[in-house]
Amino acid sequence: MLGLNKKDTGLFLFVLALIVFAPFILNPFPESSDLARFNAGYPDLMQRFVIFGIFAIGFNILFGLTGYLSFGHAAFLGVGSYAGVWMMKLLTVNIVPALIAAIVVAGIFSLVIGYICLRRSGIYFSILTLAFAQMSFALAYSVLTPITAGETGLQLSLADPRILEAANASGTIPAANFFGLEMRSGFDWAVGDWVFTFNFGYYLCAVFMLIAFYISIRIFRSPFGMMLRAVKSNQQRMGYTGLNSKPYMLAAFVISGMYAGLAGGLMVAVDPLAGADRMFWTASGEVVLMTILGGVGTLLGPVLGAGMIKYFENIFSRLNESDLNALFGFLPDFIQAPLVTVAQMFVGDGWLMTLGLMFMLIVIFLPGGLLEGVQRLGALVSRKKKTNEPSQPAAAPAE
Amino acid sequence: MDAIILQILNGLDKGSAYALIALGLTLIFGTLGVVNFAHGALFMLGAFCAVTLNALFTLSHQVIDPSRTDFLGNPLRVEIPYLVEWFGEATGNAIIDWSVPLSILIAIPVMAAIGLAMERGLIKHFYKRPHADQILVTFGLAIVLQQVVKYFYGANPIPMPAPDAFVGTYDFGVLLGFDPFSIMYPYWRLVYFLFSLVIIAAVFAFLRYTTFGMVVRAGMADRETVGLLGINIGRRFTIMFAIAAIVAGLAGVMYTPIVAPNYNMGMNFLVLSFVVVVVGGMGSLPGAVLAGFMLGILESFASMAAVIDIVPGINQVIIYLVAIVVLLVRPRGLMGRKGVMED
Amino acid sequence: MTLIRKPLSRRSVLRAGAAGGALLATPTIFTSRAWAQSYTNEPTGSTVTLGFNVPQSGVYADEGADQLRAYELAVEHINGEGDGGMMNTFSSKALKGNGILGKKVVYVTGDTQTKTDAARASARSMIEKDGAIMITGGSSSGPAVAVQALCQEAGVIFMAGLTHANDTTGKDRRANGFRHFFNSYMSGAALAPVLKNAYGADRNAYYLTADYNWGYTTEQAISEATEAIGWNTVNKVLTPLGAGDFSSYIAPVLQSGADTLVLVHYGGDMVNSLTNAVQFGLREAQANGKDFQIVVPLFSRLMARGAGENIKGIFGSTNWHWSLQDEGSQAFTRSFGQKYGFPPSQAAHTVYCQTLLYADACERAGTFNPCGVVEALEDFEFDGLGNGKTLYRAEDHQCFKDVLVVKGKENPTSEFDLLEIVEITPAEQVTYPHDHPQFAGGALGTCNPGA
Amino acid sequence: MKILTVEGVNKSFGGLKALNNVNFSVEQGAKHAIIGPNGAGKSTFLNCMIGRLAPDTGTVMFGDISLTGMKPYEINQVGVSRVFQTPEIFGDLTLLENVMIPSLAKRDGEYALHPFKRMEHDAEIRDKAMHMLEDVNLENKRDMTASSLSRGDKRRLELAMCLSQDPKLLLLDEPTAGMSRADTNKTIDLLKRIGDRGITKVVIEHDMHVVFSLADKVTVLAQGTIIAEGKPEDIKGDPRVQEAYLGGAHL
Repeated sequence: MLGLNKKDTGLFLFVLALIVFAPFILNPFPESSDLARFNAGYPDLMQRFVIFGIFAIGFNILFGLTGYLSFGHAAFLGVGSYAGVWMMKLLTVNIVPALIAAIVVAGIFSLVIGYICLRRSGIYFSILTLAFAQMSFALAYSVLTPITAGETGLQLSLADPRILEAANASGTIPAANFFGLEMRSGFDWAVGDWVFTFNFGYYLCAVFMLIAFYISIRIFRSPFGMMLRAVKSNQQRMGYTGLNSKPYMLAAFVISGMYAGLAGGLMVAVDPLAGADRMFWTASGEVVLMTILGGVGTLLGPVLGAGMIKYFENIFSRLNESDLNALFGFLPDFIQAPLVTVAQMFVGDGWLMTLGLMFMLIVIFLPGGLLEGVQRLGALVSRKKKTNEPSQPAAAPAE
Repeated sequence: MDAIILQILNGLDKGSAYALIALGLTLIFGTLGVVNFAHGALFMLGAFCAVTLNALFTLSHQVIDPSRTDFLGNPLRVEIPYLVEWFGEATGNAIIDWSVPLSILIAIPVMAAIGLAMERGLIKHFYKRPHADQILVTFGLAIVLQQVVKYFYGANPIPMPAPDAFVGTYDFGVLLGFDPFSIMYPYWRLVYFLFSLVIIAAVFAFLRYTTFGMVVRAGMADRETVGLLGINIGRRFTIMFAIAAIVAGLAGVMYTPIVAPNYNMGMNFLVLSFVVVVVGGMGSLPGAVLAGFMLGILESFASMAAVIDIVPGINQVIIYLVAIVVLLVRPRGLMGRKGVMED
Repeated sequence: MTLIRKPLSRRSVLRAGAAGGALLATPTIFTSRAWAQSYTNEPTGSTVTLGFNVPQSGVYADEGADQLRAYELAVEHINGEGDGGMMNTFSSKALKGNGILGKKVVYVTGDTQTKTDAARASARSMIEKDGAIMITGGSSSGPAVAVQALCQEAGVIFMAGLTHANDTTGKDRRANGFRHFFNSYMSGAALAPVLKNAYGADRNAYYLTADYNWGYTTEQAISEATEAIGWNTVNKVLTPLGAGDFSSYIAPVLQSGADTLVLVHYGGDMVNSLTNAVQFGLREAQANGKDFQIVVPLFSRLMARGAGENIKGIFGSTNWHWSLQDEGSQAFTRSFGQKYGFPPSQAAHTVYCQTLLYADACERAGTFNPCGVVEALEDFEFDGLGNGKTLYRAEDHQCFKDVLVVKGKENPTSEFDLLEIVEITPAEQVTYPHDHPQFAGGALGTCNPGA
Repeated sequence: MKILTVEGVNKSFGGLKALNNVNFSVEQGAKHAIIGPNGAGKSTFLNCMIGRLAPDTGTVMFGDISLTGMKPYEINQVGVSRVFQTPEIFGDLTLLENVMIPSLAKRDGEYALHPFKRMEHDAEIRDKAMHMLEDVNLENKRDMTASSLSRGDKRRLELAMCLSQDPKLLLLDEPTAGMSRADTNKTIDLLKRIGDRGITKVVIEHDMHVVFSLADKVTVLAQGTIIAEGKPEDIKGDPRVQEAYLGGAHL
């Protein structure tokens, strides 16, 4: 299907199903139960899942295939966001120009930065990208305040020109939309004690993620993708084989920069504000972690990694003491009290602790990331089914 | 002129901290080949050794002072440190006053223990893993260490005064023939600079003049060969890790009176010190020290009002700008060797 | 299936459904705006959910924690538990101690991380997931402005926490947002006369300014106010956020011919720059034949603690301090102190007030509808919340009240007793026209009830 | 006709003179071996030829193209392939991919950015790669990752990679180093077979057995200087060579 082989088609359909049914999958707990606080099926977080999924997929095209670890990719996301908000301020709150601008501007930006940074490899490349991103952040936060609104973040205002739109007499800023369909529109579907939210903004982002995912599969399976893997495997040999790795690298860098730009554009499409914080080095680090956590160089891994980190960031950080008391309420007091005290280290403001521990555990025990965990589980299950089959170390094809 | 001298002084001071952290990072990288993102956290832990010792020294019991009241109108409880009670006002307060320098004594064993535990318990298993994994696991560790410290000490900076003897400033202006008050420099910062020189010298001397150091240097140059000689290089590397932890910790201890420590201070230094290490050249100890001081001084110059007026925002980006220029002109940093960390 | 425009909400819908028993009757029900709500997150059950969005990680985490304490206290008081705190001294008596409009107040918390993105994400999830009807809190202007805009779009009320930049009720003001805290302009207006009295009219000031929005507006406000009393501005230098060591900015001050240093820093930066300034001997120095002086426009007790000894004798302004002797302040301090064992900070005070003010406005309006609340709060005059007679001005949703000028205390009796009140600047003196140039360029727009 | 002409090449590392005024040429279609004791400068010489090192002075001409200052990929694109002493292969990729990459480089030039082209549709490249793998008897392992091969197989793979480009000149750096006698013989057979395709070969070798089985001309390098050149049989008997290198023992 669509020029994919059978296995990839399966993978693609799997992701498609995940995305379509996300409102159900993410809201497994009934609303009135205490576990409902672990539900993640609300528009903001669902949008974040797919947007950061796009970001991580794009990053993986660079890092996963070529092994070049960019520590400044958040800069492209940030630049995309700024470009998007400016389009919404100047032209129209229809998100189409914003998205186009986000991708184009991020592409140009990554072309320039990539051209310079790719003169070096290894950690020197990483530090160069980091340096550029940190400079972008520092300048956006301070000196460039007239363009970026600095600390506050660039947002829409009533006084914006929006030249492609009819004059706005009402006292409200028009909402971001896609040819009239507002990003925040949607409906709830209640089934018994469950409520499932279907949000237009989410599905729009999801369509983009599907396209992004599809492109990424095609890149992985193309001669171009093979060359990128060759760069990672043995860049010297590439040269002696008559291949100039620089254009390949630069193309990969720009493609992943454009992915980041698209993610940034979508972020402002669903929530029209671009803050400098999203260019900070920790944001760049986050996408590295997402990719590694999910499984570097795999197709699905980065999406899973992005989902996992965003889930922890948004759900665990919002649990507080009373939530814990409610969760552990079924336990006798003498157990509940110390348990809540300990658990408090890991939720609310301690969510970073959970994240840190999770990184360590996954890196220590699952070097291939979450996807390796899934595969191991799968292997375990299938081995139980057919014990007579000889087990052999599988060559790890890029998944 | 006086302004320039002043900024050189400032830069040396800032550079001291960069150099010490970068030195430890390079030791770990050079000997073990591990990219340690938890190194900033070690610096922070060192600083909290000082905080902890100070807290221990000021352990107090409460005495009710009926003549005064607290904010709720109850009689005021006054805290009297046990040290004051045991040793008398003068001695007790003197011990508390000197808690930062005294912390060096506890920081050395504590940091060594932390370093050993880290290397044996965690890092050891990552020698053969890709650098990305090393970065991730040490980054995770750094977050955990930070959160633990935050859990016990809160998020706000905790003031740690220098001993009274070092409070105040030295007027270099008068010494050098400028106007009074033109080049004022705090005593403690001079102490910090000298202290870092001593530490740097000690590390270099140790590597240069001891057998241990020679083996380690050989190991840094070519790990496999030394391994073939039948020397247990692994154990020596463990000790190197502990030494790097001690260097970072001591840098942290002595830094507390300069900038009040908080749980996040390590992260602030981490990125900068990586830039320092790379600018110096991965794996080069003199490079790390040189780059540390160089970037410190450049940063200081860039923060002069006259410079900011010409290039707005230069103070925000100077370090990164220098890093970019150095790396483009000298591909392996100032003193880096070929082939280190390039794939 | 047609898409029905529905803003962000869910739980409240469910509660409504459950109450009506409709959900149980049929297996599937499509909810829609027409059926469920007349405004975003209309509470239809027996409870009403407020969203407390405070920094729990990052440099302002301690302020965030103090805000959460105050919120808990406020919720207790509104629900009729505890000693009632400032509800007893509040001039409006609409609140009856049975929650708001008879609904018990429950709350959800989130972490702003002092980042605009994180703050917005957290606020969005409170609105979308938890059905919060009002968002409040925060300890920095960037997130405050960002969340305020979000609440405007989503159609809920935003009661700002600690945000001092002019922009919050200036160029970035929004109809659904309200600020109780004072602002940069007020700091300048309150400080200038006190500084003139203490240090004279002939001073040369050197500014070190945090290089972001709050820094810019505060620097402008202070310099304009002090120049009006005759001071001269020698230089203004921008410093990067989180610089840590400010020595390279502090050291040249003495060479500049300035005799006064204004540190436009807050939080950890304030602690560090002030500590550096003292280390570099600025307090002992002489310049232009005068004693060198340092001024910190925005003081916070939590931060003063970080600066330790260095804060002694330094002037600054603050929104509120627990040592105020009026009934309201005392009631609040007592009630907070008894619950937590230490006095509240200004951050805690302002969010406590905001919560009460919101609850009271709902009672008076008789609805949770944001437009009703906006109407009830606009030009609302009240007293008894610790800052004397206060007005919530309709034009920009800024509170006008007394501003405190404080000084680092020379002989503190405890670790909380760090500031002494030098002057209570009356509200009239810090009031400005809503179109004052420092606040120009904004428009409230109209209130948005969402849905 | 000379396919490769090296004139006056000098190369020093620090104070150490690795190559001293080397003049050297290879005839079209020749099988030319370069021998010499350890540290004679053989590898340096080869590296200067393929652009891995830049000679201090002197020129390297390939036909009428000067290779001096060219980047490795440019040198390869004009028709020079190289087999390394330690096999340089794409360890993470499958054998098939390893052989397809050089074919693509040959056909599409130094780069071809087709992010959406589907590999399995490129029958031409695929068939050729399969053919090459068959040539070196690795066709059964085509889906294995290259790093899992034995050393001998890796070397054969590398050879297949080079051959798939139909190079005009093939440089081999000790193609049998570290191999068992059986593997060595297999490799010699293989190399003999390619000889039939008219590819010019330059072999650097240590093992005289290999040299005498493969080469029709031998150049002896010692201490950075060429000390003898001629047919294998003549070299065998040359006393200078015996003194400098062979010491008579191996013969």
